[in-house]
Amino acid sequence: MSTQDDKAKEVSADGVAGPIILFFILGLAASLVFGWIIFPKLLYSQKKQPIDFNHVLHVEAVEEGCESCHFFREDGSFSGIPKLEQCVDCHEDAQGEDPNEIKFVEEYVANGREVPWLVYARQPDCVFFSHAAHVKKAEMDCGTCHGHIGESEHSRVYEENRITGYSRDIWGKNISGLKKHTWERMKMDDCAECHATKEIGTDVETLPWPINWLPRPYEKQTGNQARVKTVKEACFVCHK
Amino acid sequence: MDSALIPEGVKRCSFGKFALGIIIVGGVLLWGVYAMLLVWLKGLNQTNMNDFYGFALWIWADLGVIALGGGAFFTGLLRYVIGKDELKNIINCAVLIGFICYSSALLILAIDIGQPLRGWFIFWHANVHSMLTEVAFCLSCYFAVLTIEYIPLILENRQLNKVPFFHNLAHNMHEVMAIFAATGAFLSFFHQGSLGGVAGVLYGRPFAVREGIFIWPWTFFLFTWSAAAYGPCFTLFVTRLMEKITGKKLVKQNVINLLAKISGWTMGTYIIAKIIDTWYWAAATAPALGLNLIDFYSNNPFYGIWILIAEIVVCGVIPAAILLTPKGRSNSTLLFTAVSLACIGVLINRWVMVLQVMAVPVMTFENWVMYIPSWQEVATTILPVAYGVILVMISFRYLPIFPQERELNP
Amino acid sequence: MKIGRRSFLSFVVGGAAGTAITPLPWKLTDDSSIWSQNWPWTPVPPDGEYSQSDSVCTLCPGGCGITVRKVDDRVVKIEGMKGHPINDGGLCLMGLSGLQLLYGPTRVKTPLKRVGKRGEGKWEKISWDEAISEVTKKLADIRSNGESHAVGSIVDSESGTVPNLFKRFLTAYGSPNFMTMPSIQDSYGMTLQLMHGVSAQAGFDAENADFILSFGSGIIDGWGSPVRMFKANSAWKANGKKVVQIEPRLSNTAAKSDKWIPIKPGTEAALALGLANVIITNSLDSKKISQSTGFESFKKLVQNEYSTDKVSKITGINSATIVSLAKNFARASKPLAICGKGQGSIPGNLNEFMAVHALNALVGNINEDGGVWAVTETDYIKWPELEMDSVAESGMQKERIDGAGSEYPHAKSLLNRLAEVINSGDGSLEVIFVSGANPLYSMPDSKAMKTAFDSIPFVVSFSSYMDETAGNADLILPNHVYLERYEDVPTLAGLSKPIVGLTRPVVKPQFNTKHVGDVVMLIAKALGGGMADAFPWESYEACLKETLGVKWDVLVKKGFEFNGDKCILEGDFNFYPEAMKSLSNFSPVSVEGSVISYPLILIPYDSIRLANGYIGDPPFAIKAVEDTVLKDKNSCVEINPKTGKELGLTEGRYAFLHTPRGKAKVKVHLYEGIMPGIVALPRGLGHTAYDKYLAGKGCNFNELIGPTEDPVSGLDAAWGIRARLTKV
Amino acid sequence: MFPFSFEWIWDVGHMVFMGGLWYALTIIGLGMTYCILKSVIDTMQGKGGHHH
Amino acid sequence: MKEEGKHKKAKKYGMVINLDECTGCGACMVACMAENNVPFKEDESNKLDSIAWMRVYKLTNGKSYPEADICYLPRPCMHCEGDHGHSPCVSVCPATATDYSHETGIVSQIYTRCFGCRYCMGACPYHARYFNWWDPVWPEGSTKYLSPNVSPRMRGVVEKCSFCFHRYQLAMDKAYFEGRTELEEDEYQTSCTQACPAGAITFGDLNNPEHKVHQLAKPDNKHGGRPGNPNVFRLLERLGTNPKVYYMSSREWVRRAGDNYLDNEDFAKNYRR
Repeated sequence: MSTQDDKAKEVSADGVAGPIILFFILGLAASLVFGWIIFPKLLYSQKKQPIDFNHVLHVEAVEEGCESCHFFREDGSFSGIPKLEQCVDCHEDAQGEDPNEIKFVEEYVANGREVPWLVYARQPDCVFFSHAAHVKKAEMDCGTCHGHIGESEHSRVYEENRITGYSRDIWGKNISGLKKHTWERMKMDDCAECHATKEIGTDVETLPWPINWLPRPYEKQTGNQARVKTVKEACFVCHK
Repeated sequence: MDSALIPEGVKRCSFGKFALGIIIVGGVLLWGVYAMLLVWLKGLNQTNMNDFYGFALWIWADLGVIALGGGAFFTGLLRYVIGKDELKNIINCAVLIGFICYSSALLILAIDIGQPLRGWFIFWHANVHSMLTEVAFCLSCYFAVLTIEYIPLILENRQLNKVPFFHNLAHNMHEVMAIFAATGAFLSFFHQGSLGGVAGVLYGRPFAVREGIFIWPWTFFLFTWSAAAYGPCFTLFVTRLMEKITGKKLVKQNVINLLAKISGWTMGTYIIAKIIDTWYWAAATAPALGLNLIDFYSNNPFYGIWILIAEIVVCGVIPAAILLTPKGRSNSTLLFTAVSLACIGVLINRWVMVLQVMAVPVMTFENWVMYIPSWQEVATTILPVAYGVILVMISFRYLPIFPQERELNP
Repeated sequence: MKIGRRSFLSFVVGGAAGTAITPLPWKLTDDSSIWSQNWPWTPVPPDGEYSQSDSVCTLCPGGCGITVRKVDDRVVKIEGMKGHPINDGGLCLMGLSGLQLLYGPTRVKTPLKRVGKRGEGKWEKISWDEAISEVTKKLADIRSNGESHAVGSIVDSESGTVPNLFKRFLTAYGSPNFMTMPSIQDSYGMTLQLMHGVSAQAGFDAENADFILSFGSGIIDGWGSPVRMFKANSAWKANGKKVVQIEPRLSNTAAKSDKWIPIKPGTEAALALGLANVIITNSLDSKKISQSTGFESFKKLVQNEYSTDKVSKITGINSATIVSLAKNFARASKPLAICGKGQGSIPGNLNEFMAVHALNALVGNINEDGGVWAVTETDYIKWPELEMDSVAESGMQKERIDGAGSEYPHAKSLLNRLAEVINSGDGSLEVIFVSGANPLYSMPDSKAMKTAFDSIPFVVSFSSYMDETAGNADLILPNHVYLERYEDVPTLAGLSKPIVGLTRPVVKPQFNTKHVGDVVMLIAKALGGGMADAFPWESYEACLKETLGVKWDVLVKKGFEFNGDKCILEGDFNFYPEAMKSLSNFSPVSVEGSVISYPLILIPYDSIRLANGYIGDPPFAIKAVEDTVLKDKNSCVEINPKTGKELGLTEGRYAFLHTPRGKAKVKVHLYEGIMPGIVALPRGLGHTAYDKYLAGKGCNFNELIGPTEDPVSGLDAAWGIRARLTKV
Repeated sequence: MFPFSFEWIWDVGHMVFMGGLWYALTIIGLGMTYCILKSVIDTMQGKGGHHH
Repeated sequence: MKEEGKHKKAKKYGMVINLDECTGCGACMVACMAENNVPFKEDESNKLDSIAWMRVYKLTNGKSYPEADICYLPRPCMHCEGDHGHSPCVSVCPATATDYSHETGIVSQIYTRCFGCRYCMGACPYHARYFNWWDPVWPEGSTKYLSPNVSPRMRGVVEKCSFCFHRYQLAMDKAYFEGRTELEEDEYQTSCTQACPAGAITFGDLNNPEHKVHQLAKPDNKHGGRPGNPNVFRLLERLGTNPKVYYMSSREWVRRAGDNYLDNEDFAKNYRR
């Protein structure tokens, strides 16, 4: 056996190195193409919204910006995507010739059927998210998490992860999981970016810690809801 | 038929006999695998565990095999770090047993969790305050070390060793084995201890809680010490058993004597510590919580005071006494009795530290709850035993486990 | 060849290296990790807009106000209505699990016609039109044969619009056989009839009483309006009021009382009369009572027949206890005595009710704070006078099949007699309607009731659920459940302040069901003629609106109408001759069975965690039942450890429980809180119908006991039966 | 598990236990890498193939 | 960042259950099941595998007829703080699936993080933790009443009472919407508290002297929160779990049943250590 191996080694040293490197590169290239281009296409299914919605048009027509349609109810809960009931205020009859408008009025308004909108920002069931805490208390902009959706003229394609069933917006458009803006990803780490690091309105008492250059080990909570930074003990803040 | 694979200069039974043995034990193994699949597919409702018995047979089996497999780390420590060179003649056997025990433990853990696919959370989202995290860390790392210790042994197979790379690898691994062994001993110290800590930190369970040192309860040290004491006994037990089955002397008496003596000393000191711990618990810890010692051993059909006596006296003091006397060590029957009793003793200890902890009522208006494992639990617990037997059979047949075998059986 | 193999290997190595620097492995790991945390088969309840709606619970006669919590059009929770005069936010476990009845698997989803044998469970789904014409045809035939009185109905109570629609229907049709489910209300009603000469129900100002003497009433086991009684009980505790409980078993009520006095079962009336004797003898009675008619003969009766020693012998309570109890009771400033065992589903011995009522009268607490008041019958049902045709008139002339009004002149309905009358051939029915009741389960000797039903050719059930009676019907015309319909809920259960509630459709009907009121009217209209004229309303809702008149708006707005005024018990209390005659003939009700073959006595006990009427326990409620009540598929019987020792039965052993009426396999639970020689079995188990969460669990007490007719009222007075326990 | 996870805290517990874990993993990883590399080199130098 | 003096005290939500008033009716159990999407199965008579976040125990005084007495004791999760700052279950969870919030004093349980090792169940002396031995199955149509505020659990994870934490979240939402950051006492009440027909359960912030729970229990925070009211006790006080559920009873045998005592021990003297 060893003798055969020796022979093979000699052969490879002579003239087979070329093909080996070639095949190595071929394999490398193929996997790169598959991993970066084909895989994302296979991973996500593409779904169209039932109605192509023009945010620009609506934002112009309403007075209070996002909150005109995406408002808080009196119990502090957030309405999310409007119900038919709110749309009907203006869209009892078709306004204009747009086929989407006609489809909306004929299929949904006329039958009193809710539009099965696909929610780009839908979080899994284990997540508790309070719009009130973020928008009312912390006075954050919708765009911080939702981006420039209010400036869109058409509904984007909704991409659903075939394994998890999540919207692609959760992982982010960038398949490598990198993001440039706060609204490009909505995973736990992204929430944690504020909750674990930003000491906005902190209400904690840092325990004595002798070594100043080392990060502080543990912060004792003394206050209440006022702060953003959540330490290890705060799972229930975002989970249910 | 497979003679080319059998180490040079030793005799082995016919292949047919060997294959028959494998098939029989393999049948048992398959039964266990079937039960394991049932548990994985249908969930833990296949067991007789319940909300009172969150830990039961499997965790006992886990603790048990790890204690018995403790021979590997302690013998390794003695051989590579302390430098008891004679032990090289039994270290392979200890490593093999250790490998079997630890791989079994990991397998049982993987069956025992409710969501096996999330098992890796114990690393990824580790809570460093949990004894179980410590267990998982050390257990998996030490298993890696044992694998590293076992690999050269495999590579020493007659055919494999012919491959230059394998030969070199085996050689090079032997060269640095002391570092691995030291790491292993370090890891083992912690995980044997943390397994003890698993019960010891349960301050809500008066049967388990034992006052501690720093962050570790007494059980931490007791478990490490007992594994060091009883683990080698299991190595001796298996060796003796193999000698009986094969009808050959495999290890020289001086090696066995040495290991038995060391084991006797560790066991003797351990049992003293254990008695002190039990006494303190019975006299101080439990009464402070409003409980008498006898409360833990009465009003139920199984857990009587006999179990405490069996663990400490019959399977602790007696084997320690035998192993500590030269006469006892040299008498093969007495020695075998002692190591057998010791193995039973450590298994009883692990049993009570898992199951009796769960059985004892803590709230005054609750009752003792007894538990009988389901067949699926039993089968999955026997599964590693069958797997171990098979691995021992194969290893003994094809690998030079006992370096002295050729010399002792010319 | 060699090059190929090596090239392939290098291709694979290149691929592996490349893959490692693509997102593929990392993203897949992450996604599968997420997948393993949110399994697709675990339901995800959709979120939406939260809203609330007030209504009334009808699962028992308690009449609690409820607030349902909704998410969009789903009801996700039922809670007690805050500020409701009965329950003020609290709610019992049945009320809380009501959604399991609304959405649960036990609903009858569409009209069903039997196709297999009775009770076989083979049904054909039919349309409402078919269903109604089926009934109409049958009824028209019977009526044209002049047999109109052979149609009967069984409903849950006699108050409210729905029972009255049934009554009106039968009257217009020509049948007097309007029957209701029995309860202690019947006995209380008759007591007031005989002692006050009025038709009324007893109401108790329990909250304000300061000494409550309960003759086995399950104050916190579901007696009266349960949540109201819980609240009263808490108020007593908080204000140091005294409760004395008299019964052979340490029930929850007994355990929570200040004093539990075990008594030989069935001798409660004797004790009440004995207490009366002590009170009168010690001149602790109110002055007013001595002026009442017949007081002297009552005095003579109790002094001659109910001396303390004699009562002590009868009841098994020592004399000193009796004397001190009587004195403490009479000396309390607001004493109140109540009776009706357990939850009050068995009317009981009339003398016991009269004796207890006499105790109240003796201490002068009638129409006083903390005393006995009245509950007036609902006054809002003022429908136009019926014009009966000749068939109706001749049908109404006929005697009722159960003998109420004839054999037993004071009784309004004696459903307990129905089975015997039919089974002995003394009477028969052609058609029976059952609405809001489950007599095949909840009537004593339910097996006999089933035999009787088997001989009725046409059984129509209006049940919303597949209960035992529905399961044995020929036709099921499913009603909406209370969360899907409007209906008035007058609450009578012992409340001194009258209250009317309104259930409302908090959700759209989930299935193809119809309001029973609408169905009754549709049948009447289809029958035509005078029948149609008797129901001039367009629909049940129209009828209800018109009936309630001005009340409607209040009810829709608030969910209940309540003015807080107590209702005066009219008619002065007197020991009228008829009552005295009955009392002087009193002897403890003996139970069925011989002492020799049945050395023990079996009594039932009620638990608030077990529904034993029309509604069966929903899954949450049955889950809350203790394992000393129901274990695996067996009911547990409670026996004293002494009895257990005598019989060689230990905790958890299986045993056979024999009574003259039946046999059941039970589990033994040794309980120090029960009198030796007594066996106690929970009521509410042993269903054979409903869903898998309830059916087949435990045994039905009603299969082990038979009714005992009270000699005066004709109502069922059976409080137990003789029994034997044998090892399995 | 890693210091860059937001769940990570620089406290004694993490330093002791995670330190222990990473220490062990490093030893095992480096040790095995060393053995394998050395064996590859040894093999390429022609060692190990002489004893038969 | 540290604005001393402006700090409000952290909340410590807890419960006082009046055992004199508790009737053992089980409404709290069902109110909890209905609120928290607790699953049920065909046979629930084996209480060793029957999930009941709130369980009502029946206590007996051990005496013979007719001196026998019973008392019911509802047992939610005790949300132990622990004398040494760690509750028995939190510190043992290997995957940080349960934690103790110093903000509210509530012990959480994150079902998607839990992988079902059941160590926490072994650690809890109150048996307040339950394992999902089966996948939850709701009968057809019955998923309609599931609440969106609590996520249904899957097989193989541990669950327990959360003091209806989602109600706190919803109340906070409302408060934020109205521009507040503090809750009124009645804004956050657990489902069992609300449902109890006898009004035996009181819930609120033990740190807030204005709350009824504080007034009833009079907790002494300097000594592990032990009750100042002589009729109030906690379960297994001696273990040092520092639970936040207090019980109130006028009967000594009931108070004594709350913990283990040696036969010769002077209960009156020792019951609060």
